[in-house]
Amino acid sequence: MTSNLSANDTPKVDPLKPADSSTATREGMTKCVLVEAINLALHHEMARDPTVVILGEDVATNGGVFRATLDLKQAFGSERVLDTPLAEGLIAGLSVGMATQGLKPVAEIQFMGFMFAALEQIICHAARMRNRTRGRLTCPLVVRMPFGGGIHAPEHHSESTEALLAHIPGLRVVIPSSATRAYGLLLAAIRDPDPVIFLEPKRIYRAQTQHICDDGQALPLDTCFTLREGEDITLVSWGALISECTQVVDQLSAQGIAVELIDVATVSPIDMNTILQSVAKTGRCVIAHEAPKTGGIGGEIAAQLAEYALLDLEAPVLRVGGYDTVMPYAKKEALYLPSAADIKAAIERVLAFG
Amino acid sequence: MTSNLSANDTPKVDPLKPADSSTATREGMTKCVLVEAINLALHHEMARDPTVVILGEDVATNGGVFRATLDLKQAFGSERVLDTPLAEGLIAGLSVGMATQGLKPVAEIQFMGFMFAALEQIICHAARMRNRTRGRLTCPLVVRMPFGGGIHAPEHHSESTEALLAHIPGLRVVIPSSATRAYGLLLAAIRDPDPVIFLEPKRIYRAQTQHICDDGQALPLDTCFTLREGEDITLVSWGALISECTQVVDQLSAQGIAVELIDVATVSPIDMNTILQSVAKTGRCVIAHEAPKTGGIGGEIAAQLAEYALLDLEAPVLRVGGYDTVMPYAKKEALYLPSAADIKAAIERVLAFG
Amino acid sequence: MRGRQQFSIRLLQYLDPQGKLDLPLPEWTSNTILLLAIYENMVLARLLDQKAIALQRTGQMGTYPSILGQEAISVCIGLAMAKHDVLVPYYRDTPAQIIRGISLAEIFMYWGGDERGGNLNTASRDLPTCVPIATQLTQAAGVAVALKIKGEDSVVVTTCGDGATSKGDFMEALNLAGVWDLPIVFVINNNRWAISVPLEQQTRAATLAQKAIAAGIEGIQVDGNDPIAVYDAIHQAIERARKDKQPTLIEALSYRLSDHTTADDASRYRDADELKAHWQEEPILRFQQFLHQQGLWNAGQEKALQQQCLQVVDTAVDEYLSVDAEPATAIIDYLHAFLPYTLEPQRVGLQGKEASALRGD
Amino acid sequence: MRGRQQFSIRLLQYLDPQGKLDLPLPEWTSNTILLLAIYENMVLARLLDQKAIALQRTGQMGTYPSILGQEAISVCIGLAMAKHDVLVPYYRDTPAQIIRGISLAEIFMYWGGDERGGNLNTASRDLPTCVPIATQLTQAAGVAVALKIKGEDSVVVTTCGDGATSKGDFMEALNLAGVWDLPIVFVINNNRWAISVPLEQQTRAATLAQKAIAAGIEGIQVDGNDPIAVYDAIHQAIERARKDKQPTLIEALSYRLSDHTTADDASRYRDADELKAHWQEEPILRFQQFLHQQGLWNAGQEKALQQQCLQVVDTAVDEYLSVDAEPATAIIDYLHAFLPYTLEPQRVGLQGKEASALRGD
Ligand SMILES: Cc1ncc(C[n+]2csc(CCOP(=O)(O)OP(=O)(O)O)c2C)c(N)n1
Ligand SMILES: Cc1ncc(C[n+]2csc(CCOP(=O)(O)OP(=O)(O)O)c2C)c(N)n1
Ligand SMILES: [Mg+2]
Ligand SMILES: [Mg+2]
Repeated sequence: MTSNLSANDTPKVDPLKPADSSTATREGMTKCVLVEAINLALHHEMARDPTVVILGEDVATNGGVFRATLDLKQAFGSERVLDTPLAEGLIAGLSVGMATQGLKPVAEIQFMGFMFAALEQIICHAARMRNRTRGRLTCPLVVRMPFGGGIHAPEHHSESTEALLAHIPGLRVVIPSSATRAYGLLLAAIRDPDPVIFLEPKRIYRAQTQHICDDGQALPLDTCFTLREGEDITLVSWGALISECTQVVDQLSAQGIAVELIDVATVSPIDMNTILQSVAKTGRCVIAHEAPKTGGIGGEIAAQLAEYALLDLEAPVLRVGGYDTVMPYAKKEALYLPSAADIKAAIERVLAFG
Repeated sequence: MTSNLSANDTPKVDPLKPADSSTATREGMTKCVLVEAINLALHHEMARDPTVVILGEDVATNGGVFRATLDLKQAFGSERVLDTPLAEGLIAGLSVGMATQGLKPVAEIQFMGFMFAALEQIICHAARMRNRTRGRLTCPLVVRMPFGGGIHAPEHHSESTEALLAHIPGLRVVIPSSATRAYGLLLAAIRDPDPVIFLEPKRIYRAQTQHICDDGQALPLDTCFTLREGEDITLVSWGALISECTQVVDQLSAQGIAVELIDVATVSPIDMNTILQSVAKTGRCVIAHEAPKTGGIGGEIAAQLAEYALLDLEAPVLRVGGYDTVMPYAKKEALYLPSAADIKAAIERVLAFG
Repeated sequence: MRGRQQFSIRLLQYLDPQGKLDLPLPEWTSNTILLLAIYENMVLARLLDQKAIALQRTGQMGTYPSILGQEAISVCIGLAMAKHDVLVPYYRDTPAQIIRGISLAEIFMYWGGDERGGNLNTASRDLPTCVPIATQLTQAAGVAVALKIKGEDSVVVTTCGDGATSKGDFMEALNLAGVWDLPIVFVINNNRWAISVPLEQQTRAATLAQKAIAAGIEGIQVDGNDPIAVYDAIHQAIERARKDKQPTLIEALSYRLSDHTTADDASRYRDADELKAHWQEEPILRFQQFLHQQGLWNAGQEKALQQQCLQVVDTAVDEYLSVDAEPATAIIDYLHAFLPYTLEPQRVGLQGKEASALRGD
Repeated sequence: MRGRQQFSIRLLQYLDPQGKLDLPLPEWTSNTILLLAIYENMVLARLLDQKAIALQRTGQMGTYPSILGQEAISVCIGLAMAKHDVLVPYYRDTPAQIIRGISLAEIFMYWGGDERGGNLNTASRDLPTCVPIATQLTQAAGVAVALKIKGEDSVVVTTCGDGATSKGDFMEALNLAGVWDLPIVFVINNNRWAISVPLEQQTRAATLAQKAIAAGIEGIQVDGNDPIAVYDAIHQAIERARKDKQPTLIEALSYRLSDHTTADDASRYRDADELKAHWQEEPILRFQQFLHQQGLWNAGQEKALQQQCLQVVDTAVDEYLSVDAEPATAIIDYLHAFLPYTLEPQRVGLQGKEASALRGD
C-alpha cells in the first residue's frame, strides 16, 4: 500500500537540526514552480540576512539565464547582487574570500558543465577552510548550479556529475526535487555555516506548481525525504528523476505494489539510516539516477546496503543510471536518460527475484 | 592456502588485448624501484615512438621533482621534453591540442592535489574529443600524477581522489602497485589510443626493487591482477596499499587462511569479471583504498557485488578506506591511512560472519 | 637598475562606417576576387544565420548562437588561412568553418543536437566548435606546439569572445605563445557583450588587445566591421606566425546585433538605442557600399548572389532534415577506440532501445 | 576611430646593492624606528629560516620553503599594513605573518605537519598560508569585495611568486580588482625561479609588473632587495587602495638564494655563479650598510639583535617541540560546524585510535 505524506511533503524534522526560528511572519501562500521557489528563497534570505550576497554570470541585470535570481538586483542593489566577469574559478575564489570575512555568498555557476574551473577553489579551499584554520575562519557559502539533462540544450549543458562533489569531505551536496523542497532546502543551505553545493534539476524548473508559504521555514539538510511509504520495495532517487519515480510508484500502486519512495535530497552526507530502515522493512531496493551508473552515488548507497543490510536483502540491489558514456547531444538525450519504463522494469526484476 | 604467481607477477594476459609486439630486443634485466621503472618506460617509449612528448612543471632540466623524467631531456632534446610555465590547466589544454595533431603527450601533474585546474580540459575535452568528432580527432594522451599519502609532505600533496576521474566516461584510470606493473602499464597507457590517467603511488616510489626486462612489453589495461590465489576471502585493493595487503595476506597465510589478493590496477573501467569470479569462489570480500571511504571506488565494486553476486556472498562486503575528512597533515597522516591492522581486522570480521 | 618600459597598442581601420576610405588601400586589395569572396561569404553567412534561427523558432533546431553583425571577422579568418593551417574556433565561427570546407548541413546538425555535426571530416584537423568558454585557447597553443615540433610551416588561428578574455585560460595560452614562440594568431571577437554582461563590466582595460602586453607579445586592435582592416591584420599576423614563429593577439571590434542565442532575449538588458546605433556600423552594408564605390558590385550581382546563397542554404536544410538518425549505439561507439568489455552489456542494451531513441526528438 | 594607446612601467630603487643611495630618501624614512624595525625583522626572519631548515634536516620538521634573500619583501608588507588590514599570503610570507602577530611556534607547527599551525588566532581574519599556487589571489579579491561591501577602510595585501603569474587565477584576480575598483595590493615576490624553472621560461614579458596593463590597473617594479623601495611602493599602494579604492600590482625583484624547499636541490639546475652573483644583492647586508652609513646602526647593536632573535627563535622551538599532540578526533572535529551523524561512528573509531596516532611521527 502506498500513502502520501502531508501535502507540502515536509518530513519529520531531524532532531539534530531544529527548524530555523526565523523572525519572518507568515505571508500567505505563493504559487511557485521550482525555479520560482528558489527565487523566493533568495528574496527571503537576502531580506532577512544582510550578509547574503549573490554573484555569478548574468545573475544581476538579467536575473540569471533561468531567472532564478530575478529582481534581486532591483530589490537589494548592485552591491549585493554582482554580475562577475566570465570566470568560474574567479567566482568560486571570490566566494571563498568573501565567506571568510563574514559574508554569505550565494554563487551561481551557470551550468554544472562549467563548474570544473571552479573545483580547485571548492575542493582545496571552501571544503577545507574551517579544518585548516581549526575553526578560526569558515566558509559559509552556497554554490548553486542547474544540472541534469532533458532540456535539449547544447553540449556541456546537461551533465550530472554530483558524485564528484559528493566524494569531497567538507562539502554538503543538496538536490531538491520539488518547489517546496527547493525553497526549504535552499534556506537551509544558505543558513548552514559550511559550504553547500546546491544542484538544481533544471528539467523540472517549471514542471509543477506548488503552493509555498514564504515563511522562511528551512527544511533539514542531511535528511532523506520519504515521499511515499510502502512495504514491497524501496526506490531511492533524487533530483528530476523523482518525477519519473513518482509516476512509477503510482502505476505500481494501481497494481497493488507498494513502493517506498525515498528522495535522498542531501546526497552528501547521505542519511543512510532512513534508507536502511526502509530496506529492513522492504528487503528490496532499486536506486535511480541520471549520472553514469558506474561510480555514481547509487554505488555508494548499494555498497552500504551490502555492508549494513546484507541479511535484509531478499534480492540484488539494482541501479538504474545513465550509460557510462558522454552525455549525448539533444537528439539522443532521451535515450540516455533513465526513463520511467527503465525504473519500472528494474523494480519488476527485483520483485521477481527469488 | 596461498600461492604466489610467477616471480615478476605478470598475470595471465587478457585475450582481448594481445601483448604489444614491440620491435625492441631483450636487453637484459635492470634493477628498478617503481619510479625508476616509470623512467625506464618513458625512455623506452620515447626511443621507440618519435611522437611521444613529455611536458609538465620541472620535468625537463630537473627530471621531475621525484625524478620520474630523469635524463629524458638529455636523451631526447628540449623539443620533446618540455618544462611548461606553472599552470595545470595549460598543461592539460596543451596536451589535448597536441594529441589531436598526432602527438602522444605524456603530461605530468606534479601532485594529484594540483590536478583540479586541469580537470576542465581532461573532462570536457580529452575524454570527449573522439566522441565529439565521431572518431575524426582523438586524444591519445597520458596524464601522470603522483598520488596518495605517507611521505610526510605538506598540505595538498597526499590526497587520493581517483574516484573523481574514474566516474568520467571516456577516461581510463590506471594505478600500478609495483615496479614491474608500473613499467608495463605505463607502456600500455602511452600506446593506448585514448586518454589515460596514470596515478603513481608515490609512497612506494622507492619501496621495493624489482628486476625488469626493458623489452617494451606492455601489460594489459582494463585487467585486474590476481597477485595471490586463495579460497577463503577476496581482498581487493590498488596502489600503495597493495604493500599492506600483501603483508596481511602473508600473515593470514601463516594462520592457514587463504586470501585471494586482487590488484584492480585499472580502476576505470574495472575488470569486474575477475573480481566476481573470485568472490564466486570465496563468498567473502574486503576492499581497501586510501581515499575517503564514502564515494570511493570501493563503493562501486561493492555495489556490483550487491548486484551481480548477492547469492555468492556469505558475509557483508566490508570496505576499509580513509576517513571521510580532509587528508590530515603529516603528523596525523598515519592515523588517516588504512593500516595493515585495519585491513586484517576487516578480513577477520568478514571471516567471522555467519 | 632603474628606468621605464614603454608599450603601445594601435587601432587599424581602412573603411569608415559608410564604406569610405580612411587610409590608402593595402596592396592585396588589388585582388578583386578576394574582395568579392569576402563579400559573398559574409552574405552567405548572414543567410545561413537567418535560416538557423528560423529552424530553431519552428522547433527544428536547438539553441543557436547568431553571428549577426560579426560576419567580417570569421569570414576574413577563413579566407586568410591556408588549407593546411589549423582553425581552433569558438561557437561564432561558422563562416570560417564553411570556407574551410565544412558543409552547411554539418553545421545545422551540430546545433540540431547531432554529434555527426562535429565530425567535420572535410576539415581534416581543425578542432570542432568549442562550448566551454576559453578552453579552446590552450588547446590551440598545443596544436601550435605540435606543428612546430613536426616542423611544419602551418599556423594556428584561434578565436574567442570578449567575455572569454576574463577567464584564466585566455592568459595562460597567450603567455605560453609568447614564451614558446608559437605560430599562432589569437582573434578576439569583441562584440561588446557576454550574454547580458557588457564589456565595461568584464574588464577595466581600455583595449583587449593590451592583454598581449602581459604576455610580451604583439597586440593590435582592428575595426572588426571593416573587412579590409580585419583581413589585413589577420593576413599579416598569419605571415608573422608562419615566417617568424611569432604569435599575435588581434582584438576585432564589432557588435552583437542579435540576442546572445535563440534562448536569450537581449531586450531585457540592452538599450534599444545602443543596438540601433550599431546597426549603422555593420560590415555587410559597409562593404557593399565600398564595393559599389570601387565599381566592383552592382544591384544585379547582388540579386544573383542572394538567390545563389539562398539555394545553397535551402539545399543544406533539406540535407539536414532528411538525414537518417544515428543508431542508438553511436552514443557509446565513439567513446574509445577499443570498447572496454564492461561496456558491452550497455551496448547490447542500446541495440534494443533503437526505437525509443525517437522519444527525445 | 584610429589611434594608439600608450602604457609604461617604471622601476623603483633607492639603495644600490652596496646600500648607497640612488635617489633622495622619501620622507617616511625620517622614522628611524620604522627603519630599524625593517632591519630587525629581516634578521629575525633569517634566523627563523635557518632554524627551520636545521629542524627539517634533523627530522623534526616537514618540508620547508626557505625565504633566504627575500626577507625585505615580506617584512615591508608586514610593517606597511595596518592591523585591521587583511593579509592573504603565500608560503614565503612568514616574516609578514610574524609582524602581524602570529607566533613563531605556530609557523613551526604548520610546516611541522600540525594543523594548529593554521589556526593563527592572533591574526584575526588574515587568511592562512596557501599551497596551491595562485589560488589565494582570487580569494584575496573576495576579501577585498567583502571589505568594500562592509564599508570598512581596510585593505587587502596578497602575494605570490613569479611562477604563479603564469596561472590563470592570477590574471582573473587582477582583472577583477580593476573592474570592481578593489582596495587591494598584489605583490609578486619575483625570486626568478619556480622550483627549477627560471623566469625566462615562465613568460616572455619583459616585466611581471606589465601584467597589470592587461587588467587596466597600476603596475610598478621595485628592487625587492631594497627595503626602502619595497616599503615605499607598498606603503603608497596601500594608501591608494585605502583612499581611492584602487588596486596596484607590485613586482618586487629579488632572488631565491636557497633551494626551492628542503626537498629540493637547486644545484641540479642552477648555475653556481648566478647564485654567487645574487648574494651580492641580498637585502640584509645591503640595509645594514645603509643603516651604518646613516649612523643608525653599529656592531654592538648587531650583536645584541642577533642574540635576542636567537633567543626568540629558540623559545619558539621549545614551544613547538613540547606541544601536546592534538587528539585523534581533531582530524574530523573541524570539518563541519555540526558533525553529520554519519560521521559519528568514524569519530568514535578515532577515539580508540588515539595511541596509534604516533605511528606516523
Ligand atoms: C566556462 C563557461 N562558462 C559559462 C558558459 C556559458 N556561456 C556561454 S556563452 C557565454 C558568454 C560568452 O561571451 P563572449 O566570450 O563575449 O562571447 P560571445 O558569446 O559574446 O561571442 C557564457 C557565459 C560557457 N559556455 N562556458
Ligand atoms: C597549483 C600548483 N601547482 C604546482 C604546485 C607545486 N609547486 C609548489 S611551489 C612551485 C613553484 C612556485 O614558484 P613561484 O610562484 O615562483 O614561487 P616561489 O616558490 O619561487 O616563491 C610549484 C610548481 C603547487 N603548489 N600548486
Ligand atoms: Mg561577446
Ligand atoms: Mg619564484
